[in-house]
Amino acid sequence: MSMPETETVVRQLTLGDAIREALAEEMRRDSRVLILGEDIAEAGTVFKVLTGLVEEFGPDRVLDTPISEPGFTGIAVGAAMTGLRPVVDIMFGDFIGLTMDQMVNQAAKIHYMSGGKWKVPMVMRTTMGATRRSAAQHSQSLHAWFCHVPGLKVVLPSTPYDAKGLMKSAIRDENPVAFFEDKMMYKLKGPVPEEDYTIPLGAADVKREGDDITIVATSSMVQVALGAAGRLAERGIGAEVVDPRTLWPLDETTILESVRKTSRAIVMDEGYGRYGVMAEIASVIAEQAFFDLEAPVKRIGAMHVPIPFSPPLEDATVPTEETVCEAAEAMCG
Amino acid sequence: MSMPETETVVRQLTLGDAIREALAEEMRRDSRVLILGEDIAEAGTVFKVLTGLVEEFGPDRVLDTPISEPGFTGIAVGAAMTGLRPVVDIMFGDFIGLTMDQMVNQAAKIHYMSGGKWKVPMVMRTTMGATRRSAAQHSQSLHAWFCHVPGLKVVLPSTPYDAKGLMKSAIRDENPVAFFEDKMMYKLKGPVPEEDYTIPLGAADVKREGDDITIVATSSMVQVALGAAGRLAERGIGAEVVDPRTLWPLDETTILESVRKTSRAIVMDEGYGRYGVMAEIASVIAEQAFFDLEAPVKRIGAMHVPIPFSPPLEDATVPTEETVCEAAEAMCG
Amino acid sequence: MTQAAPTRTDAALDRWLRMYRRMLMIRRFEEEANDLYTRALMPGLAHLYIGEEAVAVGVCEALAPDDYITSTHRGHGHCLAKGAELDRMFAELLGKRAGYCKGKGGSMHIADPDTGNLGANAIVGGSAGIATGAAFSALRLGTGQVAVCFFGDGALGQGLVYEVMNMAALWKLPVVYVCENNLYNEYTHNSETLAGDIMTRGPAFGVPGERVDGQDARAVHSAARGQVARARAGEGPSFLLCDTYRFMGHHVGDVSREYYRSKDEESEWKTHRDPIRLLGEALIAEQAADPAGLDAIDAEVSADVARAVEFAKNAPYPSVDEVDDDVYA
Amino acid sequence: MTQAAPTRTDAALDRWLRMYRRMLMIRRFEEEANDLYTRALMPGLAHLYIGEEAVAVGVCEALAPDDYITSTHRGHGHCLAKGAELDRMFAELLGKRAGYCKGKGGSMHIADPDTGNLGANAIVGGSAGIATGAAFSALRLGTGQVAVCFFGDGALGQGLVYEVMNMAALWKLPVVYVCENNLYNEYTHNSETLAGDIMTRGPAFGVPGERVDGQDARAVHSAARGQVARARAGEGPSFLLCDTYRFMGHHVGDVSREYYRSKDEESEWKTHRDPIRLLGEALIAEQAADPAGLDAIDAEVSADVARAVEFAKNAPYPSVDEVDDDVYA
Ligand SMILES: Cc1ncc(C[n+]2csc(CCOP(=O)(O)OP(=O)(O)O)c2C)c(N)n1
Ligand SMILES: Cc1ncc(C[n+]2csc(CCOP(=O)(O)OP(=O)(O)O)c2C)c(N)n1
Ligand SMILES: [Mg+2]
Ligand SMILES: [Mg+2]
Repeated sequence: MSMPETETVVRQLTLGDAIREALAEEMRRDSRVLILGEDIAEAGTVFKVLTGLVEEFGPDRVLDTPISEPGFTGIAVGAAMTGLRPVVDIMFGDFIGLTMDQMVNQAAKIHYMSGGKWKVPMVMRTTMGATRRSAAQHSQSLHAWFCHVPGLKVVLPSTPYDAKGLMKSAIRDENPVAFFEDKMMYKLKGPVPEEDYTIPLGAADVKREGDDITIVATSSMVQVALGAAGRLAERGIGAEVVDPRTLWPLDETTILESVRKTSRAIVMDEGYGRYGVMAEIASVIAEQAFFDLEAPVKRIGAMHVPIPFSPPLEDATVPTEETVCEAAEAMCG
Repeated sequence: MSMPETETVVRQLTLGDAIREALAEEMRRDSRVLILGEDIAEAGTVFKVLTGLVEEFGPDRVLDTPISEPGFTGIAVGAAMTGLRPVVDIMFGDFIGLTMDQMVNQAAKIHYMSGGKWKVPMVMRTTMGATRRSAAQHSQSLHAWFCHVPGLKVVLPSTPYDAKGLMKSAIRDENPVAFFEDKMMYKLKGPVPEEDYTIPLGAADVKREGDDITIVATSSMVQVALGAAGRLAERGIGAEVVDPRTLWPLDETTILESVRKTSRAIVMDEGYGRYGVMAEIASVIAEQAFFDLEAPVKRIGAMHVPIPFSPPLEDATVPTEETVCEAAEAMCG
Repeated sequence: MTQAAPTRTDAALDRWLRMYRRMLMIRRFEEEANDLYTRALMPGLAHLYIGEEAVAVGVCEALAPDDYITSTHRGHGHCLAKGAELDRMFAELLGKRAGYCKGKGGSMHIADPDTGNLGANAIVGGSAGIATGAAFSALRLGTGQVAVCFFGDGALGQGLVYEVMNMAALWKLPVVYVCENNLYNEYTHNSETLAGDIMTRGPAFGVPGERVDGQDARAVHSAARGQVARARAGEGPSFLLCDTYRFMGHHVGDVSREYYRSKDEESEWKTHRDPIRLLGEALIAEQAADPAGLDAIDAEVSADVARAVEFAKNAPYPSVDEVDDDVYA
Repeated sequence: MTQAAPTRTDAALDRWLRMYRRMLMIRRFEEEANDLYTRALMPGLAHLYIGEEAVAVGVCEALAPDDYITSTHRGHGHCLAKGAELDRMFAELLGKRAGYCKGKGGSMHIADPDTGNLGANAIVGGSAGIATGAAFSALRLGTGQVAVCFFGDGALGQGLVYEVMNMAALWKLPVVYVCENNLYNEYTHNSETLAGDIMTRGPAFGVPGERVDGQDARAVHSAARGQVARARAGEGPSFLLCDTYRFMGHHVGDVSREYYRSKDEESEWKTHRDPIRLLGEALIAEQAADPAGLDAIDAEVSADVARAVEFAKNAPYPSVDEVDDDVYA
């Protein structure tokens, strides 16, 4: 666990508040940092994550935009090249489709295409995660698309502590970084130190130790994995939960070390089940820890269907602690 | 091989001509089929794949559009819902980023979101493939993005014969289908029967049989795999080349049967190396044929870098027969 | 209202009363939806159309049953104006199997081929291509249908809208772009999001425009009629800007609104610019209706709404095995 | 030319000759590029700027060295007009290590911070956001810089362009959108792709526009100067439509063009509307230059181009290990 053990009384903050704090601290530290997005100023975003920022930093640094995701993403690319460090807020991760050209053909490639001459230090913050009864166009977890693109970095925090430290690193990074926040976790509380700290992009975190099986999980699936690990412990199975925290760069070393120790692995992610993030992580494990594995790597993700509105249907599409426990027991049995 | 053996003298057509023939035949068969795209009418596309179609079918069925990929993709979605069967031509696959919202949030989900009431029978034809010295924004193979999205089908032909049969199936399908054509293969020749035939979406094809190792390869990588298989045969290694032909639906059965027989697998695809198509196929194999595998599944794809312009650099990014042979020998050794 | 009262014929009278009834049906439907949310009986959120009823009803009254519409996240009014049934609407809002989309779509995705409804859409501006494509089909197939694309002032921020207008003009497609200008994009006033004169945006892409008081159902209707007739006659697309206002929050959960708009502004619109009251009062003033008659309509509509809500509450959820049906046709 | 001759001062004279020289440099550069292609010495393709030189040169002459530009697939002219060196340009076209992008970008991606060149761009319309963002930085950081976005008439099809114009107007950004209207999008005449009056498109988004003869370098320059001054003064964005023509194919390989435009049309432009010849003749007529002086410029420029091409041919390719450098900063 990377939370400092020495800290005796640490504040509890929600994940949403931790993100706001990281942004506010970075905006105080560096006047080049600013935020662009829809309904982010007085409204503080629809999730209220940015409440108060416009009051502190003014409308020149917390800008309400028109509903023009391709346009203001493009503006951020240009601003990042020319001396600012923009953070772009895309309200729902489902809307990143509108920004793919600007993110992939421009932001991701400009450094390379210019032979290293221009840089694009920007952050795209957006959301992911289902079960909010928001239906097929407001519930997706589409981060796999960005992971596939060289030139981008991709961050998925799973705790308030990580969220603050990773957001600071993302803002200070010289590259375009996509930062995915699970909207169902905004109210999740956890310890967050007041001081300035960063978590490097590319360092996984072992969220729980265990000897029998490794569960590599991202974002809110970390919470599901931890819940499952607790239940598995009662049944005598030691599950180690590894959170990559950044999907690119990917900390293969930590993942592989864990799997080499446990010899079994489950990979969890809330993206669509097929051709997603889980496939890459499972492949890395199956390629590089092949001779250590006792059982095939198991993938547990969202069902490969558009996300339905009706509550019983939607609930059926996301992994639960029970699904994970069953799979782990079968693999360890 | 699914090419009918009985056919004695079969015409040789290029892959580009096979696609044009499929489109022309379908347009004759069904007056609802039409094509929209940039420079497709008199110019017949920049690759000359559609030459002659506007002369036969007129400008009402072969429409030159403004440079508005999001817009005309959206128009195709609406047209498909209301009685037409549009084919959309996206000149370079690199531009699909502009269409992701319309393809993913609209085309792919409308059938599901409407509880099965509306259908979107459209085809998006686009290109893929590097080594044309077209640099980072005109060389990508981005089909993995569409593969990740439930509601879409994804087709990658590797021969003229397959191209014709698959295109016809794509047009007749009731769902949105993305059809990726490797621009370096347009001039590739092969036998193509004159008659009307279709190849079902979801049926892989064993392009060459072998007992020692399976190479699952897509699009132009099939040609590389076949070349490598020829060389490997000389070195006493029997490589079986499996072409999934459609990445969704994915014919897991044929792939797994082959791997269970050979017990070794290489997966090849021209997309970026990480978080791509290869990861999914490798995961399917590693999950379902785990106990049959003698060695970890090996992925051989494009380097995970933006595609450079300079010829020696660009050439270094794509897999070659030699790379495949070396990997196969190491695995079988 | 400075506008002269429309000419009264029997057909016109029927139409006005039909419009009045339909607007009231939308109002009562939305009030009920709000109530379901408040009592935690509705999953998720909903964006209510209260205050804007004259737009959907005025426009749809100009359409034939098989004409097409596309709708938005604020779609209940469009769906009902185009002929949707109350019971299946409520059932969809509650995620029930009997809903228009078998519960899979919910409030933001109601769609219905039988009434020409190509679907509500939760992507702002996302349906502009679909409506334009439907008009493209109508023209190519020679069916004589017209497509109406409803969207908010916020959707004017999406470049897609201009791309498809340009093609609609080039290809003379029978589509009418109806912009519901309710002054806000969620919690942001559109003075912060719109530059230039928006009435020139259509013409800049070859689409002639007209602006109308969106609280006057008959004015909306007559403008829409002209544009629909133009489209049907093969003269191409048009743009209709309707000035209107949503009386409630952006969605049912948006109850404290003072930080983005004043109570005075709200009460000004609610008191003086309620489209249902305006039509009712005008009809009474013109002696085209009497208060008792209008009350009777309200009683009928309210009873229909109450019955429909009961139906939906009692209807079963889809079975969990249906979750992966309908992914592919 | 009906336009009155510009007023002649010493500074103006210097400027006209500098512009003449720069246009000729672009012309000779492009001729050489075509030759390299024809002799199979250049990898890939290139989109030549021949015929359009007055636009890039007229506009860039109105810019300070640290002002920004974004360019297009047809970018050589913009890069050179903004101050790029011939040798590193050719080296980039040949994929050599000494090129502006170490050979990684090629013809369509030349970029150079030292001359404020944010990059050529192979996505039509794709740079509109970047230019607008650079203007945003300039305003926020108070640097006084201006950004110019060059794009073709084809880019008017991309919705992104209108999205960013709207924001540029709302936020009064110092950006000038320069549209090079050469009548064609690749092989399609823009009468097939543009509806409405394109001069109203800027204003519809709050961006005032001006139209100018793109073959008259001095006219382009004076229009650009006004718009750049306006931007620098904090008065916001503008749109400049330059009517021009590409004399060659869409790219170097587009040699049989009769199916989309007539030889007559081409020869009309080449004969009567060549921007270099027009400026040269005007300078001579105004006795601001003499034929021998202009010939001397040509000789110098041609020698520079020849030297630069030699440099590039002899320069080494990057080493293969560099392929994965520069992916991340
Ligand atoms: C592409 C996209 N961006 C953002 C949103 C989030 N969003 C939902 S409604 C809305 C405001 C829409 O304003 P307007 O179009 O005026 O419609 P109104 O709600 O006023 O009816 C926004 C920003 C979205 N659904 N889609
Ligand atoms: C988004 C996108 N769509 C299509 C293309 C292919 N393409 C390259 S140049 C071009 C025509 C551009 O026309 P215009 O903007 O007028 O520039 P011109 O070539 O006339 O200078 C097209 C369609 C592209 N590069 N990017
Ligand atoms: Mg609005
Ligand atoms: Mg042009």
